[in-house]
Amino acid sequence: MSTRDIVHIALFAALMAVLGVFPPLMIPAIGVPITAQSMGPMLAGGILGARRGGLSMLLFVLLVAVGLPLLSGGRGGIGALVGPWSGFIYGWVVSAVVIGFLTERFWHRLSFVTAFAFALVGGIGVVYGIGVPWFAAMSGMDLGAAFLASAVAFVPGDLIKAGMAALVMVTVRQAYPLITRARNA
Amino acid sequence: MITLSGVGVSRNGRPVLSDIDLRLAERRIGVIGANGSGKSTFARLLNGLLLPTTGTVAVDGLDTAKDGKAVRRKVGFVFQNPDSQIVYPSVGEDLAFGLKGRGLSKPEIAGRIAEVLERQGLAGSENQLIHELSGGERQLVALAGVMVMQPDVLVLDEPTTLLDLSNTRRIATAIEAFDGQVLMVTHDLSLLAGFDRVLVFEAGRLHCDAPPAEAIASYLDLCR
Amino acid sequence: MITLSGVGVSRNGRPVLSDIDLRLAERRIGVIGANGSGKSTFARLLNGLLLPTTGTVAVDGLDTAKDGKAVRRKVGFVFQNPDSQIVYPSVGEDLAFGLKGRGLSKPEIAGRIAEVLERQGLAGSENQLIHELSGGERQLVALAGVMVMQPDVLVLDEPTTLLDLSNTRRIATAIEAFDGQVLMVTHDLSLLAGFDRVLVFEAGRLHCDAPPAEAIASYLDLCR
Amino acid sequence: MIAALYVDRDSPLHRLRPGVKLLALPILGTLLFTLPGLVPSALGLALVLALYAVAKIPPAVMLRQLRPVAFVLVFIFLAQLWIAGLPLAVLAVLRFLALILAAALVTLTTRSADMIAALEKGFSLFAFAGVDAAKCSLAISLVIRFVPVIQTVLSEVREAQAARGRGVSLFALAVPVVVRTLKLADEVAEAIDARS
Ligand SMILES: Nc1ncnc2c1ncn2[C@@H]1O[C@H](COP(=O)(O)OP(=O)(O)OP(=O)(O)O)[C@@H](O)[C@H]1O
Ligand SMILES: Nc1ncnc2c1ncn2[C@@H]1O[C@H](COP(=O)(O)OP(=O)(O)OP(=O)(O)O)[C@@H](O)[C@H]1O
Ligand SMILES: O=C(O)CCCC[C@@H]1SC[C@@H]2NC(=O)N[C@@H]21
Ligand SMILES: [Mg+2]
Ligand SMILES: [Mg+2]
Repeated sequence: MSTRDIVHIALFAALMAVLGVFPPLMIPAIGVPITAQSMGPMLAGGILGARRGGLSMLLFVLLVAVGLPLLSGGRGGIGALVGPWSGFIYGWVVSAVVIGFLTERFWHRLSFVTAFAFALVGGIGVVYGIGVPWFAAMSGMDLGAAFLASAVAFVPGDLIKAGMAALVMVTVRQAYPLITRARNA
Repeated sequence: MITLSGVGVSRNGRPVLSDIDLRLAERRIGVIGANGSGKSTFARLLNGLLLPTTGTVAVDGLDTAKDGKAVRRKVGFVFQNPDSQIVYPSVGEDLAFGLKGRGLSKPEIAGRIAEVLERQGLAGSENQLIHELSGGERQLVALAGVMVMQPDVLVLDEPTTLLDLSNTRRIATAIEAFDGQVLMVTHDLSLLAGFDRVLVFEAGRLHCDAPPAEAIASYLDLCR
Repeated sequence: MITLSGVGVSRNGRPVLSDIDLRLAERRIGVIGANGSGKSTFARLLNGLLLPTTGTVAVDGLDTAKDGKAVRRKVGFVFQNPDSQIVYPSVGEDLAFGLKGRGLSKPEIAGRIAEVLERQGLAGSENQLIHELSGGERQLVALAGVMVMQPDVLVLDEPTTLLDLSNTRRIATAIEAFDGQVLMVTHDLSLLAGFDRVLVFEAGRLHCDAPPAEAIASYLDLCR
Repeated sequence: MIAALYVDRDSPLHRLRPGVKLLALPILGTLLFTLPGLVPSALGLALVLALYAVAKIPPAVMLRQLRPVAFVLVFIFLAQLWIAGLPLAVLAVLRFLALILAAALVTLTTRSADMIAALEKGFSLFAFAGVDAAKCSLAISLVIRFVPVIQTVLSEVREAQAARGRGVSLFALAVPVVVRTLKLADEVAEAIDARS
């Protein structure tokens, strides 16, 4: 891995921390915030690609684990990583990999529509696919009910975030492309 | 005409600008001073990007604290780093960004853009990708993005630091050709030749307010 | 002594530097030229950050393409924007960054850092957080981070563009006090007073290579 | 900039090596979630509460750790009560209380810097798998360095957008912030190579 890769990975982990500063909207009934941070993995995957994108989210999770209050609302520490909804956070890592993989794969045909689709698959499909079963397993609750609860609470916001991330992905692809350059290098 | 009365600005409880009373009516006004003396803070006051902690700032009688939106239409702002200002990957799209909020028709927008690019020696570069431009050309695009909004006043915060001599001259020429009032913050004293008035800031206060030669002398004195 | 023989650099298939043959032995060498003329490309060649597409670059006989690591030990590099050079969040950690790779003991590292900070008027600022420093101080830290490695040659790419007059002088003084060879890219022609030799680049070629007065005259000529 | 969650006290728990605490945690978690019946979980929670006392963490700080999950715990309790009855509902809540409090205790009693040092040691154990510990620790420092840099860029860009006379849109903010910081990152990468 080149120095440049390391720096990019650190940059997007830091970007996650900055996204955490935007005030989260706590949903009192279930105790998970609607947060700008769920856009981070979409951007990381869509701009850096699978490997660097995934590692940047992993680095972010590690920094939360060592006790830096980088989750929205100034939360952090291991306690924040073993809660009933913490599966979402691990979902971020995997979703950056998935979005990155898809973006690299279809780099030359990337358009708003495909980018949006990738952001949905990774940012909603994968994230919920990990976060919700985690919740069901830890709480002993019914999987379907857990899905329904999080869908109602988060999907509207996540649709908007995916749209925004897709716009940024295709614009940055033109304005400062990283994925092809990395390949040619 | 821009007026500042009893203006002070505090940031994090620390005063960064104090006791500024000014009437700015000259066509070309320069702003100089040491790093951290308050130049950028002063410039940001002029179009309501920053509101004074005490006192009032008014542009043609409009208070920046009350009529922010109207003031920003009158006062265009150009930053040091063009990359903070540019949103879209191509020149044409980027210049259209500000105009779209103004309810102009498509041909009107295209016409205005073509005209501004022409004037800046960038004619026909609408489809050019900005990341392929040199630093100097990017700065010209950033300036064009502000010019295209046809402001009455142009405020520039160190717009030439990344540029070589001839690009600096291009910017200087573009600014010279601008009809309205210009306020420019700069460390490049040679840009102030031909200016009507120069303000020297020092530790958050107006240290000197005079024609260029005198003001520059007083600044050089400070640096000793 | 730095030698370039038959050096050319292409980027994306386009030549950005061609036919450079030089022997650089003077203590103070300036590099000037238009935006995009190839100055930064040239500077990056000197410590192997960039390898020539054709020809060879050698520092004291070491080929940058073969002995990159040894060359980088000899040649320190200071960038325009201190934020792109400072790696660690605090002054002390950042200055220790390069030294750690050198197998020095902790007290040796601390000693060297204290000494360099002292010399640059930043004594005792080891625990200072970088983001709380002013731009001028940050540039001094960036320079200190290179000086602490005790290079034989110092290459600087427009190190004073963000600075006011007195900070520019602080940097200039720090550079003057440096024992070894200095190569500085700059748009600020006044920094070249007292230099031994100035290279003027134009469109990827060496346009002029002369003492400051003559070189500057030729550059000003180009800009007309 | 980044305030730590660490609570500075002089206690055996604070002095314990971070690696030990980090290893104890998954063991406790596994025991909690595998041992059947109320008694082990109740004992587990009692043990964790005792450790808070040993670590001299004030009860108010301890309760603050539970605030983000308080509602969801009530929710889980009610749901379990409905589905599985009182004993299982109590069990689920006990397990969570014990696990989350224990995990928070590790964070409360360990400096981030020590944790990072332990982490870096951990990385070097994986050298055989191609993990470069030096690069990992460089990445960690860079994150901490970049946070204020991105914040500065963000506020500059926000101003520039406001000055261009359009309402602030997230898109107009995000693109220049990403492009500017990517450029900066590329320069940082070059500088690191030049300095090392
Ligand atoms: N967002 C902010 N929060 C707190 N303090 C600030 C902020 N912006 C500027 N300052 C402080 O206000 C003072 C004046 O800053 P300003 O940017 O106006 O200086 P300047 O004259 O433009 O300097 P330079 O030549 O370096 O651009 C400085 O001491 C600076 O640290
Ligand atoms: N990474 C790159 N990829 C492709 N082309 C590049 C790259 N870096 C520089 N160039 C091109 O090489 C040429 C020389 O660039 P260089 O940065 O050396 O100019 P410069 O003299 O330092 O200009 P400035 O005064 O603006 O810093 C330019 O035309 C530039 O577009
Ligand atoms: O901060 C945390 O503790 C984790 C929050 C997880 C939030 C999830 S991510 C997907 C979904 N969309 C949101 O806006 N919030 C949730
Ligand atoms: Mg300023
Ligand atoms: Mg350059």
